[in-house]
Amino acid sequence: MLVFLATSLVAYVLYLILTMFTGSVGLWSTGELIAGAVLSLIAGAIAYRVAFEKERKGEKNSLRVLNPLRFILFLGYLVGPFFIAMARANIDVAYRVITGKIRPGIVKISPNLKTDLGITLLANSITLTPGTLSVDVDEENGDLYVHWINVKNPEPSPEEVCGSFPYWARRIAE
Amino acid sequence: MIVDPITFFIVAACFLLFAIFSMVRLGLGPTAGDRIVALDTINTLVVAGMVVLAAAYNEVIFVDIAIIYALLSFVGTLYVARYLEGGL
Amino acid sequence: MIVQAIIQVFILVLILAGGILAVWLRDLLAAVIALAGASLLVSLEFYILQAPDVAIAEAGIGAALTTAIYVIALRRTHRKEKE
Amino acid sequence: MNILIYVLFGIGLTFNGLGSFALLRFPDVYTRLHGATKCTTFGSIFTTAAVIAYGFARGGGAYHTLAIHAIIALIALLLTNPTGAHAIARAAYRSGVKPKYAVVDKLEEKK
Repeated sequence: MLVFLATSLVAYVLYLILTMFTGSVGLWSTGELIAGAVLSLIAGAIAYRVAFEKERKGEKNSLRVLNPLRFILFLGYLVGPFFIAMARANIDVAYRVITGKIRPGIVKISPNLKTDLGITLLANSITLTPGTLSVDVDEENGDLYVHWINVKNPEPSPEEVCGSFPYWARRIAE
Repeated sequence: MIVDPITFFIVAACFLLFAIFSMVRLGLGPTAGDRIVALDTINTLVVAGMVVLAAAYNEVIFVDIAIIYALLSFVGTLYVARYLEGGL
Repeated sequence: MIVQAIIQVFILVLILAGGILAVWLRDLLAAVIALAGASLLVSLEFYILQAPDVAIAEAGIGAALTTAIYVIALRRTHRKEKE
Repeated sequence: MNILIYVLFGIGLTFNGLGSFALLRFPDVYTRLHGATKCTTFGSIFTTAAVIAYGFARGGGAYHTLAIHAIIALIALLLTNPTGAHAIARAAYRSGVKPKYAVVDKLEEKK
């Protein structure tokens, strides 16, 4: 029940953002408010089974993601370390596109994350940052197989491949 | 003070020029993986071009098409990837 | 408005390239991918011609539904075209 | 404000062009994915940011709505693009494409 309400609430907030500046009740018109409530309840009834899944090892629902403190932390992560790493990644890839110097290989890292959300966040961050691309994930213990365009060390530690990202993923998602 | 709309049209024309390069890879690519990469690149370029053209025409609903297209083209990519994996 | 004419020419060249590839390729999965690209650019053409509702319908049908149906059909039959 | 918009468009077009050149230049699927995903996502962030800056600079209800919708389109692009790249890489590996010129391949040793 709580999961259903949370999903509906997220859908309603998205609807309100999309229909901003339309009317007189605050920023919205009355019809938009009512239609948005009905539609987001329907969307919540359909989608609540897949929206918040159970954790990989524990039993409780992962509703902690809705904590606003984590949202603020996530936004800070996006505009701070993530954006800097992404800019460095693009300059690096631009250099390699122009000169053509590559030394590729697939390496394995074990970040020891427990939740699905944390692994998703880390894998997406890895894909968008310097010279690395996540290829496969081991479902049992959360190991990531990473394609590295410039292999310096065949058996690296997680810090060597992706910097401070496992620390941030742990703070945001666990 | 305000940017001329012709700027947005020039940027969109550059996007389509890059899409032609990607279409060359879609035709050449030796394996199916290369072709999906090219299709994914064309998708991203067209979605970005749709957002830019919406600013050129001053219509809000054109951005909504870009959102819908970004989400739906992802479904198509996932279908082809699942087929290659041997799932589905 | 020479730039808009150039945009139209680029889109039409891309649609033509996608269609020719979809006919010419022997690997049927590659033909499906080329067809998805062509329908994507048809949707962009509707968009340029100021018909947003048709563009949304074409996006839904061309990108997701047609690709899904063709891929499921490929799953049931053969991937390579017979000579 | 004009100059800011022109600079954002310039950076975005440069990276998008590099992304599509990487598609033609690199030797195999994985390195092509590197170039295509990173460069086009980064370039699209900049061109969308130029549209957002344009919307907020013009002011008024319609242009604010344009900017907000552009932000949502950017979020959708940021979420779907790396996930799609990951799916393509995994599918390519499982369908039997080996990385060319690879110095080390841990995934091969696992199986």
